[in-house]
Amino acid sequence: MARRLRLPALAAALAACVASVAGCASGTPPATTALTPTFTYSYPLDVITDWDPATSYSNELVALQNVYESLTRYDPGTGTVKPQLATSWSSTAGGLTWTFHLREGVRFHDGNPVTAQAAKAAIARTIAAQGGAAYIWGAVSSIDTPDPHTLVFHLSYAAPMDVIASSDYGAYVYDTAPPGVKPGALKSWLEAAHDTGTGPYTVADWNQGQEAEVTLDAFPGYWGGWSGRHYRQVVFDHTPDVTTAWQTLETGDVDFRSQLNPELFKEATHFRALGTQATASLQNLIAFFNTAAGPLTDVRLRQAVQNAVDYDGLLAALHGSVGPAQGLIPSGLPGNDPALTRHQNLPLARKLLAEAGYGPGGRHLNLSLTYAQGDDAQQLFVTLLSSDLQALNITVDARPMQWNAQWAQAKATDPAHRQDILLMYWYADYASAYSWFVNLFHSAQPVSFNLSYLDDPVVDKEIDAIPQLTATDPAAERANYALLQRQLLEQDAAAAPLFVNTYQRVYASGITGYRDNPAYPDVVFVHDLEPSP
Amino acid sequence: MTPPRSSLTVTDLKVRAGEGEDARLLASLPHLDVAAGTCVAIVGESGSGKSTTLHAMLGLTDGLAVSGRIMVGDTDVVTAPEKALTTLRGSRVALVSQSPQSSLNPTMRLGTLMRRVLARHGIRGAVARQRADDALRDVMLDPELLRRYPHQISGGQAQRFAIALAVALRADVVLADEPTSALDVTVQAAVLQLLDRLRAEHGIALVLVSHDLAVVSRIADHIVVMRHGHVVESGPAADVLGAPAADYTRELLAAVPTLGE
Amino acid sequence: MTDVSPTLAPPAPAPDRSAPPTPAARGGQARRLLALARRDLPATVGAVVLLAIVLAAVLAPWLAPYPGDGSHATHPLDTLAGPGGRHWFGTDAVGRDLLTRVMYGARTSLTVAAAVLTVSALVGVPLGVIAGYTGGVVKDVIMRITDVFLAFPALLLSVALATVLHPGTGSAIIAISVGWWPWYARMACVTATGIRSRGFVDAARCLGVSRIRIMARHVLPNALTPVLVQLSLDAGGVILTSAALSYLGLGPQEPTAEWGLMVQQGQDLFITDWWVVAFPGLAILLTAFCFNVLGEGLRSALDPHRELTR
Amino acid sequence: MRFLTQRLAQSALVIAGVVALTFVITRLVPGDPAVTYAGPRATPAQLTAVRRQLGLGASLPDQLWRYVTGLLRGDWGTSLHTRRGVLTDISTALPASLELVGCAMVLAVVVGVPLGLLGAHLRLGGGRSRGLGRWGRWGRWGRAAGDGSVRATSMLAVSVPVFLLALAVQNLFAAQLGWFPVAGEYTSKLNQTSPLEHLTHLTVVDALLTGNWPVLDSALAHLVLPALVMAAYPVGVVAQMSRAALLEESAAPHARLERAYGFSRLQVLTRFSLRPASGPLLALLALVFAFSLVNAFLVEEVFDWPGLGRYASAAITSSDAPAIAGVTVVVALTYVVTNLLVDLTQAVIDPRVRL
Repeated sequence: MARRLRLPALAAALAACVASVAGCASGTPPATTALTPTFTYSYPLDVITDWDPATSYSNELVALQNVYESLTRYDPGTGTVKPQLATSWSSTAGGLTWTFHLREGVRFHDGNPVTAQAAKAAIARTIAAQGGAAYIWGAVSSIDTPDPHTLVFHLSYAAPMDVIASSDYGAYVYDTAPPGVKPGALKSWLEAAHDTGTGPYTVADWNQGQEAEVTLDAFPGYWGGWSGRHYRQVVFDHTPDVTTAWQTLETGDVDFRSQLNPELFKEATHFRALGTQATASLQNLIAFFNTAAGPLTDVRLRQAVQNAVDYDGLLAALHGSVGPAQGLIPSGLPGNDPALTRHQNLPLARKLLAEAGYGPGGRHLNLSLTYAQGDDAQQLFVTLLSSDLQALNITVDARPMQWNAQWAQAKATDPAHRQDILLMYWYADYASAYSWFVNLFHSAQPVSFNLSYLDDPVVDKEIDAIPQLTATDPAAERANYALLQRQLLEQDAAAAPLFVNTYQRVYASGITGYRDNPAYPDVVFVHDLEPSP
Repeated sequence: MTPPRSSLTVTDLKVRAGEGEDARLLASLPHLDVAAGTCVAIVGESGSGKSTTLHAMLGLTDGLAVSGRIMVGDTDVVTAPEKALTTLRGSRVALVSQSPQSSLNPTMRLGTLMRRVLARHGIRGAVARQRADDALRDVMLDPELLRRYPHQISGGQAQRFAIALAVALRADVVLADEPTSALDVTVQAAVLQLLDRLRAEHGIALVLVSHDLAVVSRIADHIVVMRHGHVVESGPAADVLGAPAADYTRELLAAVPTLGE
Repeated sequence: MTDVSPTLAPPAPAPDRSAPPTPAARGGQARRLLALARRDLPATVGAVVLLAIVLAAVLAPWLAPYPGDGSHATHPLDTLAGPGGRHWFGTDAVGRDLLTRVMYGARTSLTVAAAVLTVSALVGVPLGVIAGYTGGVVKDVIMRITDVFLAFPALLLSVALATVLHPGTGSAIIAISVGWWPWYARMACVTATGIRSRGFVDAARCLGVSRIRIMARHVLPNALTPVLVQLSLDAGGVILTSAALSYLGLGPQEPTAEWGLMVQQGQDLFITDWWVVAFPGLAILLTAFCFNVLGEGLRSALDPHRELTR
Repeated sequence: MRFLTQRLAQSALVIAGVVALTFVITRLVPGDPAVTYAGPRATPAQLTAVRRQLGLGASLPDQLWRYVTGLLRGDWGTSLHTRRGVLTDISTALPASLELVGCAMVLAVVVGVPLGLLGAHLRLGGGRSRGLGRWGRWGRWGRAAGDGSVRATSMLAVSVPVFLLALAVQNLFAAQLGWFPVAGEYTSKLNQTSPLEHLTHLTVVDALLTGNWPVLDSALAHLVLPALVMAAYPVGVVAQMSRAALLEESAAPHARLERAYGFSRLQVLTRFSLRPASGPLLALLALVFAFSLVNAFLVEEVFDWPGLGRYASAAITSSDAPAIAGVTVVVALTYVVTNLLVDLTQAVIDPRVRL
């Protein structure tokens, strides 16, 4: 039975065709090497939830990071940021002024040149949209463009702009005025699967709800060039089923899979045709307790649940696909504190429950919990938690939901309709722990990601102080993180960090040049890859 | 002078259900000879074994053990292979059954049935059409009837049609299983008359099975009375009807209300 | 007609052939049952296996090797152990003994099946009897309502309803029953319509017995025989439907042991740890198969007319 | 003709009931549809606008009226999770499901009926020589075993949970042996080399019509496993049912007459009994057709088949009331219409049934 139809001749012809188009369009010498046709990325979720680079704040990053670029990019190897659209930068006045020099000769996919004005317009639009990760620009008070290739940020408080500009979300530099698009119509134009980025690939096709959801084509005029071996096209397959993902990897229909399950990952390490890479992520799973309504408004109950969680059992059961949560901040980021690693303490949990009138012999407690449908690790945690809590006379009423529904319920206008416990992964937008605090625990109206519904002015004040400290006083910053984590996790017991994901990537072993960059979760920078000839 | 040709001869027929020790005798018929152009009637109440006997003559006794000999011409129905029997059925021995309408396939036009039956015995095309027309005329049915479905005709018409099938196939032996019991009294007479006439005209050996001596008395030359699987009395119709030897026959005769009225 | 889909399509009702049961007739049925046990080997084997399953379910707390695993216990340090001496069926992703889980799963499935059939019969049969016996407008209204329900395949209506209800054992029972009762209503209606014209009902009516009394004392018992046969045939179908519902995540939730749920949770591990899916899956298959075989046997035993089609 | 009008009126009544029942069910869906629809970043003003757009503020009878008139106008509401018109979604998803169900139904007839025929034939003692000859006893055992295995197989086919069969078949024939693709409708990469033009949204048909051989090849390979799994239940039911119907038919008086006119047992079964038996069979097929559409919910989930079932399960997990209602109405409508068609076809098959 012929499953895959390889048509080398046709593919080569097409590649040559693209190469010649590339040559004409950009005016640069045509790429000399034939591009390998397609890199297929198998992703378990819907890829696109938002096409607008200003507000995008979800799965689509795996595609958009190949379409859009920011001023800088974070390099996990050195822990520093590297040039991308900016070639160099400097800061003066104690981190209050930042000057970026833009790469010259770069064009947006729509043909417009990348100038300081254009970059300013993009950042201004992102800030104005107030969605997604716009908060990263919070320190910016004004932007100057002294010449077409110089961008100057004036900040209201000191902040690490070079790191911020490498953010996985909200930092894209894009054209806000593509030709032929009316000024007010940009968003709807983008939502129709258009893009105005500078990256190596440009959006070619989007089939929402289909297996092959997104197709990106090589942008011939990419400033990084196409010499050497590269992929001509990137396809994002939406493949929720792990078995399917596994077989498509085996047969070579798919070149990369972001996550299988621990058992299959182990299996993949024995396969010659497959390469594997396990990398500690900057992403952790957090259980948020409803501090504003329902039974968990009683802090003793929250602490009891925290102590009832079998953290070590969870790690064991997940067979190497996760590492321990050391407080809110994953290892690898400043502020991470191994001393904050939690262990199960059932006697304490029982004591706390007894004080509150619950627990064995006391009143029965019912807790509602929502988690992500189809996430095996979350499901496993829920089972273990239910098991441990049942022994404490607490019934967990767990409901797997798709994220939109889960979030909608979490933000229900009537607090009584919200859940008691919510599971959510979080990761940094740029290489700093700030994101965990400002997004998850700073009070916000209406509710956004502050899903503990904490409203503590003291906590808010401490969080607001972080950016300034980051830029001026790293030691004080770390002290502040330690203080905040003790407050949030121990005094307030607003949440329980459960584990840090280990990214277990599986890909065709013919590919060279792949290195997982945990600062950009699940992203494969396809232009960096070298397909096997 | 040769004796009249025997169309059907039965010798030592025994039909049993089950095997070995448990075997139960359903019907036994020591001897029966049906000559061409004569009518033999087998009479008995239900369960007497008369229908079983009839089916044995067709070789249609599924799952029953049959012994003895049933000669139709040179063929012994008891031992003949199934293939020979399927040829014999219809072309030499034809059945006219009890409930005329339900015996005709409800989803088939009469013409289709006639055509298929004839084709089964190798009669096709113009010959088949001719045969069908003649047979229908013989039983006094309008050929237009061939376009109808069984539920669109009367019981009498259905029975005439069943007889027409036998005629069209030129069967030597016609086995009529209670051919009139499901019909109105007026129609009964007509159908019996028809059978009687065809017997005479075509030299058919007619075996008539009935529970009703009144029916039988009209056309039978020879009568066999059966009860509980055994022959109680057997003899020429006049003898059996006029001077019954067995008590059971007398009971049957007494139960015929129409006699003498 | 026989054997319309025991799974999703309860068969169209059989035309009524039952005489009013006399004690002698009941004795006859019992005798027939006994005779069946000798003659119908498959049905007998089915019954014996079912009995074993029921016993395993009822006695699970005593028979299961790790009774705690049937409800809330977990063993995160002993996950995904293959079938072997300590765990005959292996362990699942949180270290629970699968043999225990499968035994407890039998409790869930059998409970759901029994509850669904009871509820459906309790709702459907009286409605059907009233419709069939009363006739006229009442019959039209009731039967048109059942028609509407019957226009949804049973699983579809259950799925739509289970989505609305909070998932759990109770809502699974309700969701399936809603799609199931109309079959019994229709069947009882046909039977009751037939009985209505019988002599003994006329006699009772002439004696001045009230309608309700006639329905309760004469019509209902007679409508029950075909319904009882149908119930035994449908049990397998309900088991499959509830397993499907659970597989879609709309049935009982963790930590309840439910076969469909176990299959759903284990499916991603099928390649590497087959036992997680195989044993609960085979449990569904075996139970449904036995119910179907037994139901077939009962039908032919209690309904001699169907003798031939066996 | 009176029968036809009556039957049409009855169907219309049932459809009205179906719509009303669906409306009632979907009004009970938990969660605030406006919040789900408006998305996470909606402002209160946007929420109010969405509420108005979705008609959530209106009174219940008013909502029912909007719903019914909407259905008639082809406005089936907007799916909360795909944000497209429900009717649009269904019109692309339904063909994919029909492809599976269609194959299953064809197999049900092509395999199920002959199986039932074989069972009935063996049960009737077909093919044996008369009497208890030398091989008679063994022949009888052989026939009993043959009929028994037909019955056991069909019983097994209706007893196996379809999702288990799907998983087992997928793991054995796709994941382990690699004979077939694991999932999907066709290899998505082919869209680059030979994009498929959608005419009917039935992939195989479209590929055939447009002469797109690579896609056709891929689509057929992808179709085999899910179609076989989908067919198990229909084949089993049809085999059981046709066996029973044929046995019943062969006990009818006409069967004896046909044998008496020289037709063999098998000829009687195939040439005479099959047609009268096909009335109940056809009614059964209508029933099975609708159930297969629902079985597709489970099979499509396993095989990641972009049909109605996968659409429905996505709708279920995101509490997408309009989508759930749309799927429910479509399946129920399909069922009602199929039944109507079956009734009409029966009139053709069985002359006793008159319109």
